[in-house]
Amino acid sequence: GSTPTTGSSCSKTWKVGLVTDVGKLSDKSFNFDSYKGVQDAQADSSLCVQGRAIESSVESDYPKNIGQFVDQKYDMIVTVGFKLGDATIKAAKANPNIKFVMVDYGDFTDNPTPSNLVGLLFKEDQPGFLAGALAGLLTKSNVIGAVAGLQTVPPVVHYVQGYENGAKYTNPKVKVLKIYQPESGAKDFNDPDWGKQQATTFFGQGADIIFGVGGNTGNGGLLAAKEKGKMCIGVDVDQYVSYPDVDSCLITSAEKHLDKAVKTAITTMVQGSFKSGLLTFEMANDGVGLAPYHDFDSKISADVKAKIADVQAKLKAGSITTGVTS
Amino acid sequence: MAAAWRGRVVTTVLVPLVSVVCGFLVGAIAIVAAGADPLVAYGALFAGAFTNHNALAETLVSTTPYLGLGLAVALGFRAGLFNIGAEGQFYIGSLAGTFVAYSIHGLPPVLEVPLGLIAGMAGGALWASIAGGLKARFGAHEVITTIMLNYVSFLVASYLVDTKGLMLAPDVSTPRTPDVDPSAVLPVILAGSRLHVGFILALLAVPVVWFLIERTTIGFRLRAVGFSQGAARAAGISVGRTIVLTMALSGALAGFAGIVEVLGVNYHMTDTVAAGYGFDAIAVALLARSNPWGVLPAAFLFGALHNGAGFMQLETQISSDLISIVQASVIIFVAAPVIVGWLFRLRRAPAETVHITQREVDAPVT
Amino acid sequence: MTDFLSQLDPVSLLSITLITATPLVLAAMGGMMCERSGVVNIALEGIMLTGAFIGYGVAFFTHSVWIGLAAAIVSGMLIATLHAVLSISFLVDQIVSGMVINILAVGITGVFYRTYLESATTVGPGTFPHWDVPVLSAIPVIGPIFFQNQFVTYAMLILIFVVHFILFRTVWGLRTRACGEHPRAAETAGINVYFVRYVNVIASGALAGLGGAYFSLQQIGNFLPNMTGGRGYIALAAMIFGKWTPLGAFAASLLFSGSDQVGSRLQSVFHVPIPLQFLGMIPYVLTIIVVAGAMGRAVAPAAVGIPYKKG
Amino acid sequence: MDLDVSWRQVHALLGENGAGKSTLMNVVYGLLRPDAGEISFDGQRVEIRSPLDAIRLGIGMVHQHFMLIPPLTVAENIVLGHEIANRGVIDLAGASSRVHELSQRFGLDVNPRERIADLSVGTQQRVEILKALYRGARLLILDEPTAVLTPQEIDGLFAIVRALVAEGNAVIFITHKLAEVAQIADVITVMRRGQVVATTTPKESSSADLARMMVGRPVLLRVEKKPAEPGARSLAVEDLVVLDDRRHVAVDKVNLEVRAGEIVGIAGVEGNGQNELVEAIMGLRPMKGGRVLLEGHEIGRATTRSRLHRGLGLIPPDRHRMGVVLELSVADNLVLDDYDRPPFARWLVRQFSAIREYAERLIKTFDIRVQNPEQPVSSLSGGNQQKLVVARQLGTLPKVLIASQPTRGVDVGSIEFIHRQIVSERDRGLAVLLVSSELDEVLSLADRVAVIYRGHIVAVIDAKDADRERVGLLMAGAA
Ligand SMILES: Nc1ncnc2c1ncn2[C@@H]1O[C@H](COP(=O)(O)OP(=O)(O)OP(=O)(O)O)[C@@H](O)[C@H]1O
Ligand SMILES: Nc1ncnc2c1ncn2[C@@H]1O[C@H](COP(=O)(O)OP(=O)(O)OP(=O)(O)O)[C@@H](O)[C@H]1O
Ligand SMILES: [Mg+2]
Ligand SMILES: [Mg+2]
Repeated sequence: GSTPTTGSSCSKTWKVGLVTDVGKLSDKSFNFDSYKGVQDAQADSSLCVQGRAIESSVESDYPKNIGQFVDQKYDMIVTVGFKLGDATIKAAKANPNIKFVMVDYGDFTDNPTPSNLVGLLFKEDQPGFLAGALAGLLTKSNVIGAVAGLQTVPPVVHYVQGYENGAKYTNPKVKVLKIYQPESGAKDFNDPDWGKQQATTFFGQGADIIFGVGGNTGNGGLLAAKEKGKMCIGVDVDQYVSYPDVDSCLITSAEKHLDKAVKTAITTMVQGSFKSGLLTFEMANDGVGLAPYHDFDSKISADVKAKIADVQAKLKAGSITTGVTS
Repeated sequence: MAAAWRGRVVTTVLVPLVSVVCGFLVGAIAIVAAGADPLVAYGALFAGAFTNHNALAETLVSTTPYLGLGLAVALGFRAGLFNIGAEGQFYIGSLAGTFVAYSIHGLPPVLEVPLGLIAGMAGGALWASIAGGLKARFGAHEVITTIMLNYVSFLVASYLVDTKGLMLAPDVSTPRTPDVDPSAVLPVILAGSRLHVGFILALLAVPVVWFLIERTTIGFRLRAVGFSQGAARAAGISVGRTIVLTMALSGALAGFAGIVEVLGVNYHMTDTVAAGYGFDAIAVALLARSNPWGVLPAAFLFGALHNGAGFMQLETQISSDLISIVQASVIIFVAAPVIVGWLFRLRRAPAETVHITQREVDAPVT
Repeated sequence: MTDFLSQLDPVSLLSITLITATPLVLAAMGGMMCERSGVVNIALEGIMLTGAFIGYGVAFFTHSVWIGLAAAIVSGMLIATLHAVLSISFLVDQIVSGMVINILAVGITGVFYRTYLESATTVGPGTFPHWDVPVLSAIPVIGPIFFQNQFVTYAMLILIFVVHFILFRTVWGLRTRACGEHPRAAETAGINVYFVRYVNVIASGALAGLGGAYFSLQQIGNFLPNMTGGRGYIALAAMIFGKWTPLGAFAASLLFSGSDQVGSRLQSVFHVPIPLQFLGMIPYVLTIIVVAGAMGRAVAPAAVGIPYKKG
Repeated sequence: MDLDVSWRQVHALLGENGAGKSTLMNVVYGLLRPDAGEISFDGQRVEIRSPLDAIRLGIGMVHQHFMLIPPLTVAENIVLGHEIANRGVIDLAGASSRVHELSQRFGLDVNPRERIADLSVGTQQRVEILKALYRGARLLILDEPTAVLTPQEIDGLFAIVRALVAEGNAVIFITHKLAEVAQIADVITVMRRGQVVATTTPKESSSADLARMMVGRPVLLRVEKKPAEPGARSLAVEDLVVLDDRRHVAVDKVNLEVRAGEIVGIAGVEGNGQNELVEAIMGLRPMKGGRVLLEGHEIGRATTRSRLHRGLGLIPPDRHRMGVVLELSVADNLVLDDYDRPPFARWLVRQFSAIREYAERLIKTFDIRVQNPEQPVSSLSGGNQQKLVVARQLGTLPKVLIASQPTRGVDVGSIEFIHRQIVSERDRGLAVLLVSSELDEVLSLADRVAVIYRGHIVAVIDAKDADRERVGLLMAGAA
């Protein structure tokens, strides 16, 4: 759906451009979800947004693709993934009239943040922790697994470590099997078959819950759980909606609302409330969380639900930490 | 004589030109099938490649690696070697050059830049020599070995860049090597753009490679081996050494392309491997009909396509994979000039088919 | 010890190895039919990708994985026909032609995935059902490995024997091998070399197309750009490693996919800190060693790669 | 052109190399399409579009270069294309017994289960003939069938040919050897440059007549030369052992010496180790044992390049594979051995004016017919290509020349020229090792004749004492 919905009520069409990293839009992960935020904003006729994306194929494309939007006088440019960090900061400094949104990057520590740049940072360890806490309570075998994307991508690691710590928090006896996908170019975040086989291996080791973290690769893990009648936990978005094929095994999803965050950033611009700096999405501001239990709502005991609500409250309040340092 | 000359013009200019046009026509069909207007799409492609702000400079930036890589593959073709490994050599060359460039400090640019370049070329050369050596010593077909070595090189790159204590920069949030010193950087030659000295170097590589092939004894040796290993051997030319040398030269050019990309554009390397340069390089060399001068327009075309693709996607939201369709179609028409001949009734066009695979497979040379 | 065994879980290891070897074996046998008749096929990757895409696309719109399967095979045959036309009739260098198809496949699947499938978030057509073979599937060890699979894996297992039989026991196989070794001799024996090569190239497309269906219709129930991820090249390696025989290719594929699985297990179950990159190199390095003749020279059909010109 | 072949006859087709004999027969066998004209068979006009059409008519052909598939068995090769099969599945047992039966009937002794790669050339030829008979051939075309046979094997073949004709078949027998024609032919057609110049019989025309018809002018069938005046030992081979590609011993403890000013000819049926011997002497193939001495210096470890520079010269047996680079220019080919030495190169840069000057000189001296030195060698006729190879070797004034099949595939005029060059260089002190499968060439050119059989030099005979019969027997291993 690329036709801009410029209704008559729009005095100005806000042009929002998104630049992917080399993972491309089809990754069912960072790029896909971020662009969904742009598309959602476009679909929202009250915002008068027209969104476009450019996919990068090599690293040196990043500055250039950002430049394409700059040249077209876009109002806002969204860059996805920490790999575009350097290029984004540089472009932001050079183009103070354009708003920049950086997804998954918050490394402004030694740079003064340009006033037109906002970084979206997610505490993935928190929903990971919560998902782990749930898994720890629901596992019957005391073995759970996580099938993850690249270890070199920090959010992936945050999710997994949070998951592991969360599970041990509610169930000290639990054993967590985890595997990260080996780097291989085209298959990064895009190898569901591999993810599926890893999950199957974990079932052989007694696991009964799989957390799939890492785009299509993680989705493979979910699929395996569905086929083998095990439980599974989705990631990033409520996968009950985004990946209905596996709804029957999905107990919940560890959510980081990339799409909502991106849409929020766009909305602040449209409404004139854009603020630069770091937007941290965490439990405390409901920026991350756990998706509904959906089909499992009736199968999960009230006791478990209460415990999870308790953990969530404590994370919110900061009275417990996930033990994950980023 | 005049007829022969005209024949040459037809094969070296007209056939590639018509092929490019045909390739775009096929691409247009795909665009229509994908629900967009080919005129709009190609208009955007053109604008993105040439007329937008800085577009031409960016096209030249994209052209730069294709020059080195296209020359690398073309050089191999001339010796009858099918180097599918340009991509791997590109990475290994980048790694070696980057390592040297960020490790050295305090030297003036006139020293540091050449050291980086030399290390990059040496890395590519060594990596390519593996395939060359295996062919010379054991008769292992270079197509298979270079394909396999490509994958190995990706994994080597990922290992080196992702591992603490190796090439991973300390205190960075993304896996990448440290940045090279400013004194190792190839300076920008067009203010306000990213166009850097590396482009000039890559341009200069064209006549250098041409001279090497056509005017030097090395080039003669290489062509003799490419045409007839048996005759070359009987004339006392060491086929094995020539194969290794050719692969090394080819790899050096690919490594050159890699390190120039680092020193001119990125200043560091990441573990991200998704370029597909190796295949593009073959396409460039085929389009150039293995002639170094032909690499010039061919690389320019590929640079323009690569650069224009972004704006085309911006305007039409067609996947940039469309470029692959155009490229593949162009190669089809170049490699099968018969089709062009039919289409345009250039019946007299003495468009011989491109032949790369060796005429004779000799026993391993010891 | 028992702990080690239960951690190793050999039955599941072997079962997964067999499953993940499926597309490798199929594509390798496709490459084999092709190369045995004298045509190099480095287009396996592109053919599989096309098969995966078309198979899924058709299944998506018809709601039938079986129609999708047929489409995957037919599309593989069609794109292989392009390889045949270019390399046999137009005498295009076979490696160039194969490479073109790989690039083309990325382009076509990428563009049309974006246009027609990417935003579809409804439930897909699903995957082939799991079929347990009565009686046999109950055998310990053997049963779970061989007789509790899905269609493409069963087809692969059967096709190993079919292809072996065709190549080495039938008239067609003899003629195929003749065309790959000495096409001129075959022609003087009254064989239409072009016909034999065309049919074999197209057959290779059918096999690789079926291999493509493994990805989208057997394992995932979805299509993703580039989802074959270079397995076509590993299949090529398996074909060489297996010395151009179906059983050899089967063994090589098991070795490659097995090393992959063992590598993962070392990380996830045994926590052995071997960098995964090194394990990932195994198939490629093994292939290089084999091509270099260290494990007995792999002898390709003599005429493979050389376009045949009549007269 | 016209050609009439009758049943129960051996029809010899005679002509120089390149006269068009093979081309004509390829048309008859459906491998090539005629541009004009027609073919009748058994009085019917027929159109032969493919070998299959030819086979259906009962035409069989044994090609000059055998059409056998080395890794397949005899039976598989014979039945290929006409398999005995049961619903697509080959009946190899049935095929074997069919082959056995046929080989019994015509006295063609072969084992159907053996792989072609393991057979001798003579046996392979029998397989080829069986192949044709298996397909029901009534007209059998034999394209230069004797080129690879010993005189004794030739007699065996002739017996088979006569048996075939006696059964009512017809045989077209292609050759350019006059003696064979007299022995076997009932009718002779002589071709020259693609045209029939005469149809005659052995009784009507003598060998000299036939030779004149072939070439278009009287030919000297013998080489004129003075007796040799051998000097010092130039090339010596001691206890040389060389392996072939399959790692079998191809040259077995060979001792040989060639003195300055003499021509030593090596006679032997092809495939008895000649190529391996030559390649080992040139450093193109590793030696397994023994020594090679050039003017008393051991060169066994030297590279080909340094051997060439030290005064060895080579005319390789296979012009297209080893002699010339077809795609390069005449000038480039003339400096192929010395392209990187002064004056043809300074440092790494080639010196084109020096190369051209040198090339023009050689072209004139060796009478190479070219338009200009820059034209590619592929545009030269075979004879001129061979003259180019000879010019390149002799142009560097070597001390020893290894001439392997120096006149193969070359027209008579060029043969004369090349022979004269070799002899005159000998007279100036060149040592020549001549390897040829043409016994006549060896006998007429050599001063001493060495006979090679299965990798052994079985005899070295002075040219005066060497007669066809004796050498032929030695070549067959009857020592
Ligand atoms: N279509 C063609 N047009 C022109 N010349 C051709 C054509 N086909 C073959 N020739 C040439 O015709 C000549 C006849 O070749 P052919 O092989 O028939 O000779 P031959 O008499 O069998 O010689 P040999 O004794 O060497 O076998 C060769 O020079 C060949 O290159
Ligand atoms: N298929 C062909 N089509 C056209 N021309 C051909 C073909 N084959 C060979 N020729 C040309 O025919 C000419 C004769 O070739 P060939 O080597 O057979 O000559 P030849 O009759 O043996 O001559 P020579 O007496 O010098 O040995 C050459 O100029 C060659 O380029
Ligand atoms: Mg002939
Ligand atoms: Mg000739």
